[in-house]
Amino acid sequence: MVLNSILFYFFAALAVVSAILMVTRRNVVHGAVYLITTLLATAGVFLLLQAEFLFIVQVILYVGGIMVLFIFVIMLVNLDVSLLQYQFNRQRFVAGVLALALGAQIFLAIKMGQKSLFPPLHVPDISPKNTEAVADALFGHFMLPFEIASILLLVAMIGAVVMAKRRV
Amino acid sequence: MGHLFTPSILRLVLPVLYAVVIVAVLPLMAGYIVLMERKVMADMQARLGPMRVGPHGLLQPIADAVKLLLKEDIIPEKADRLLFWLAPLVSVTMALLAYAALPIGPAFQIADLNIGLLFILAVSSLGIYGIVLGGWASNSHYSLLGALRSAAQLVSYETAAGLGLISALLLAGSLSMKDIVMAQYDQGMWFIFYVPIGFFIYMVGSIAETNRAPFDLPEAESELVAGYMTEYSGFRWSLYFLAEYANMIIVAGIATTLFLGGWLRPFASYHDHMPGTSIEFLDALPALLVLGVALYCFFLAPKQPVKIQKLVMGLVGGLCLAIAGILAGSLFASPGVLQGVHGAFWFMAKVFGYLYCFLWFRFTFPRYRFDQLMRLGWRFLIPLALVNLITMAVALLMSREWGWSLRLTSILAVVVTLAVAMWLAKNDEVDSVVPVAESE
Amino acid sequence: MSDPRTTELTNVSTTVLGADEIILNMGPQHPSTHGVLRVKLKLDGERVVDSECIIGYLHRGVEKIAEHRSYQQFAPYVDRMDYVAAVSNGLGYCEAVEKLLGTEAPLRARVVRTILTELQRIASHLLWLGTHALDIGALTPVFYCFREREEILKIFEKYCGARLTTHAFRIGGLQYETYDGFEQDVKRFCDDFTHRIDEYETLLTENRIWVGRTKGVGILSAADAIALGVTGPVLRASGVKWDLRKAMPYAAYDLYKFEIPTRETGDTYDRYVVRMEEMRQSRLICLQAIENIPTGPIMARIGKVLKPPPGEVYHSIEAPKGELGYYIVSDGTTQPYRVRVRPPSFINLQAFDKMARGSLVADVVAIIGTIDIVLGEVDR
Amino acid sequence: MANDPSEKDPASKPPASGAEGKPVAQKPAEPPQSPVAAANPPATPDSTAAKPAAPAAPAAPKAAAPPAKEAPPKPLPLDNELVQRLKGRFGDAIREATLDRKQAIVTIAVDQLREISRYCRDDEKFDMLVDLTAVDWPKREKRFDVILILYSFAKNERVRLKAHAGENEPVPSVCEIWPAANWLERECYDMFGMVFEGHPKLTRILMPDEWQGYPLRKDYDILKQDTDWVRENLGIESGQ
Repeated sequence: MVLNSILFYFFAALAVVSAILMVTRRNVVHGAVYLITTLLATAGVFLLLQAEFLFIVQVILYVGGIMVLFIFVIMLVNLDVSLLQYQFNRQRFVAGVLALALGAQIFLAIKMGQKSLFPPLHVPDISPKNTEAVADALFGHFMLPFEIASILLLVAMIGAVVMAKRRV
Repeated sequence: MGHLFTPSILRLVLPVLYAVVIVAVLPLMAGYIVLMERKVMADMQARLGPMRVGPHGLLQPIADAVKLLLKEDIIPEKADRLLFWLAPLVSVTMALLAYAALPIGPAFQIADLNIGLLFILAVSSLGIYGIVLGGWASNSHYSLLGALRSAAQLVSYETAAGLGLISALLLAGSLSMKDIVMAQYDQGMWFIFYVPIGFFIYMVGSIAETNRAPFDLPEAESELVAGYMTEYSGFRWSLYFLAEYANMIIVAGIATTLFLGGWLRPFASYHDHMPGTSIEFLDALPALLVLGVALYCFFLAPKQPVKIQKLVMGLVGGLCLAIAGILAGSLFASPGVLQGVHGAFWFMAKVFGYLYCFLWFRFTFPRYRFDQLMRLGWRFLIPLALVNLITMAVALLMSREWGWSLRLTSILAVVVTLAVAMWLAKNDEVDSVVPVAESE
Repeated sequence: MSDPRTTELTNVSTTVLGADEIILNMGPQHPSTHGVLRVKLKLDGERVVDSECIIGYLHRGVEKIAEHRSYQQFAPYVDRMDYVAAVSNGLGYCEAVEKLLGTEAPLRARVVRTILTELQRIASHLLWLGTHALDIGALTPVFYCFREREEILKIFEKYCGARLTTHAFRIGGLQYETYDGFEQDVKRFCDDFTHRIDEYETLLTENRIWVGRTKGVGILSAADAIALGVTGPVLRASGVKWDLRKAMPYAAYDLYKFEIPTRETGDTYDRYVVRMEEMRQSRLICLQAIENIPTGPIMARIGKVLKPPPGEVYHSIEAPKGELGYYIVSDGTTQPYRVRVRPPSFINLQAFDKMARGSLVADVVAIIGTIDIVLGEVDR
Repeated sequence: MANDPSEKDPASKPPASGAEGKPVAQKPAEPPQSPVAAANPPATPDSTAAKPAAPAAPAAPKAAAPPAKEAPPKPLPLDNELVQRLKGRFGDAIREATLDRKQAIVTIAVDQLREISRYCRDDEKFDMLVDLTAVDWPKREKRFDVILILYSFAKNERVRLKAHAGENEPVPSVCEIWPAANWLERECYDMFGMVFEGHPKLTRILMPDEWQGYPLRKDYDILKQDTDWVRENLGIESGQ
């Protein structure tokens, strides 16, 4: 169990640090690389919770799929031009208010979930066959939302194709 | 001593041992695959291939390795140092990581993950970053073009290869690699016979995924010089090289496990289905084969021109003899050891058979143009894979519900898929001929 | 001559995703430009918007040297222009000077010249096929082609001592009599050559990827070809049935029967088919010729010092690359006043821009290969 | 022609004509086949390709004409229908028409070059520009000859248009008529310095762009040129 907590703290720290690094980098591609490390770190946390299917989906979907397209676009559109433009930052007041609201929400969440902050040492052992469990839920109990979601995705894809088609 | 190998310790130590073996053996194996490639290429082109370093060029990989290590490692001046250093590392680590779930023998598997296959696919899809970041970091038009092309190619062919795999998964019912092989053992038939089109689609997809043969656009020598690898040299370049060959072995491993029955001997479960008849003599085949190779080496040894080459050839003969001894010896040992040792042999034989097809395609087919490659991927392979998936599922259902034998229904499925394939190829033919003149 | 397709492409204002057009520089040191040719391509993404060939890297001033050499002394220089088809260069020059002198080589010399020139055509087409297939990615044909070409070079070596820049002919006929066994060698080569060509055809002609990579690539219509002065297999593949060996027979071509292969669409695949068929026809000519090589002298009686009367002549032959012409002006001295070489590769290369426009980067390599240029002849 | 070894004295050592190495298959007794008028192929026996009937001795042993002393006659005036049509159309722009070694040469005025070319291509069906080059006659006051060799697919015949142009006299470009002329004219400019007005991009094609002088002119001194270029570009004294 000691190994579990050590790993957890490692992944959590990794995620936070690379998230900060991502935001502060001047070079866009470096930012993208740090975003990837953040996503991998969260995948690690899923694994610690024995949810290996989620771990795999996170890795394949986010890191293997979406981030590749991110980097693809970054490369195609050379962004050095946009970096040189003057970055203004006049909405200080609006930013302040937003930060306050977000802070309050987090504080409330911590306050309410007081008990759950220090979990019992022993993590309940989810059934080993994680994938089957997810599959049963997805295609059994949540059949309808699954279909709706897939239709939504289909519509989005067709929309993208139509928009791109006109141009080529 | 007994307490030392308690199951929990064993469960920890053994995988680490396997991991060390694989990581150590892999560069050597990659080197010898390069030698095999050059020898097969030479054979197909009416010439001899490397003959100078060692008998019949057998020590060539060592020479290559030393050369690569000694070569100067140049970093372009305006290159992005961090990414330039990181990219080959990402490629190699992802390639090596995928070996975790590969079942070389019944026991020889680092970790029998519950989601084995998915893990390998996920990790090998991360290999794209090595290529894409490498292309970007070298800060030159050529590598940028090469990197973009390979990213697009990998993404599109992963879907095709993945769908090809799923049709085999339908039969296996589980994602764990060991269970897949066991499923083929229980059903007494390799999945390649049930779903041959799935195998074909996966083979084409895997060739494209490892940037090889007709799909080697990214480092198409003639147009883009060497694609994303242009600016790399010395050890860094050899990391990419190692990653490419490691990927090839993984892809061959997946194909063997899913379609060619992993470590199973041909007709492995013969006696279960046809009790009484026993064809155990097949077990002796590996030993005889390796013995033959050993004898051939001894036969060649005296004919070598240089004395040192005679020695090395004799050594190689001895090595083969030893392996033949182990294979023969394990015949009489307990079934577990028999399956372990022979399993590894059969797995390796099938992997190298699959790789031979890679090399064979490389030297007969010219290279696809990039848009043809994309069209083949999106317009032909992926629809065909989907259709194959559906027909296979229907066949499976028919055999389960109406009790027809799976062999019959799968043949039906194959016929339907072939018909669709013909139709797809025909109308694909029409508009692919004149891409340029559309605007006329 | 504004071609609708090009104007529509060039005024493409906004390019894809705003990425600006890349100027890609191929050569002069590039594996697939068949020598020191530099091509500047303006790319919009993968598509070629504009191309410009920069040549002159191999310019040795052959025409200037000609004005300071006697007629016989200039003959070896001619081999160095199209070094892949040196024998047919020599034939063109010797026949041009013979025409200038008003004499003609004896029949035996003309027949042997025809045999050697046709063998050289096969060798030149073999080298073209090997490198062209290699550019498109087929790694194997190049080794088969060079194995056959080796046989032909052996015949040249036995006949005149040299393999590449042979200087096989002399003005007025031949320097050397054919060596014993010349007919047997040529016969043996021709006999097993059909089997070899079938080997290449099985490897490439029906190969779906090869057809995909060559069909519809680098299209040149018949009208464009004639307007651009393109000659040789490139012209015949565009549908113009014209071959100097038939239109204006020289050497001993009028004695033999052979076909002129032509195709219609004038794309890379058609040029491949035309050249493969031409190799078969050349083999037929060689077979007919060696059956009966007439006896007789091999050198016309023209004396050692050649002083052609003042005047000028233009004589051209069908070299493997196209019409190779020599325009020689004589001022009565032993040295030509002006020798102008009409280089087929130079003029065929001019058609590259029309073929490459609108195609993809990967096709540029195939188009350079299909025009079959040799930079020695382009730059002279 | 500065200091090249003068070629006046015929090289002495070439071996006697006729192969002395390998004896000719058999010494033909009858006199060698005398040269027949060059252009049209000699009336060899139109032996079918496969097997000429008689052993291919020359058809009829010609009279033993002396070796080619009486070379083809001086260029004689040519007056076929093509020349008449040209004269009818362009009058005195057609300076003269001659036949030299069986090849038609029409000398024309340089300023009418484009019109005559267009006429030749459209009406006379000379649809291919085989070659466009120039010859330098420094002694003449109009020193350059612009040579256009045209070929007609329909009539399978060639004609050679020749125009005399002075040193800095612009020559009308025929690029619009035959696109083939584009590079050919650039080469003429590069080698002779002749300016073709109306040419889309008249720049040097073979020589480096910053090269001084025009190599193929007769008065072009290669040695001085070489040292200047080497000193400027490579910064070393040429060892010439």
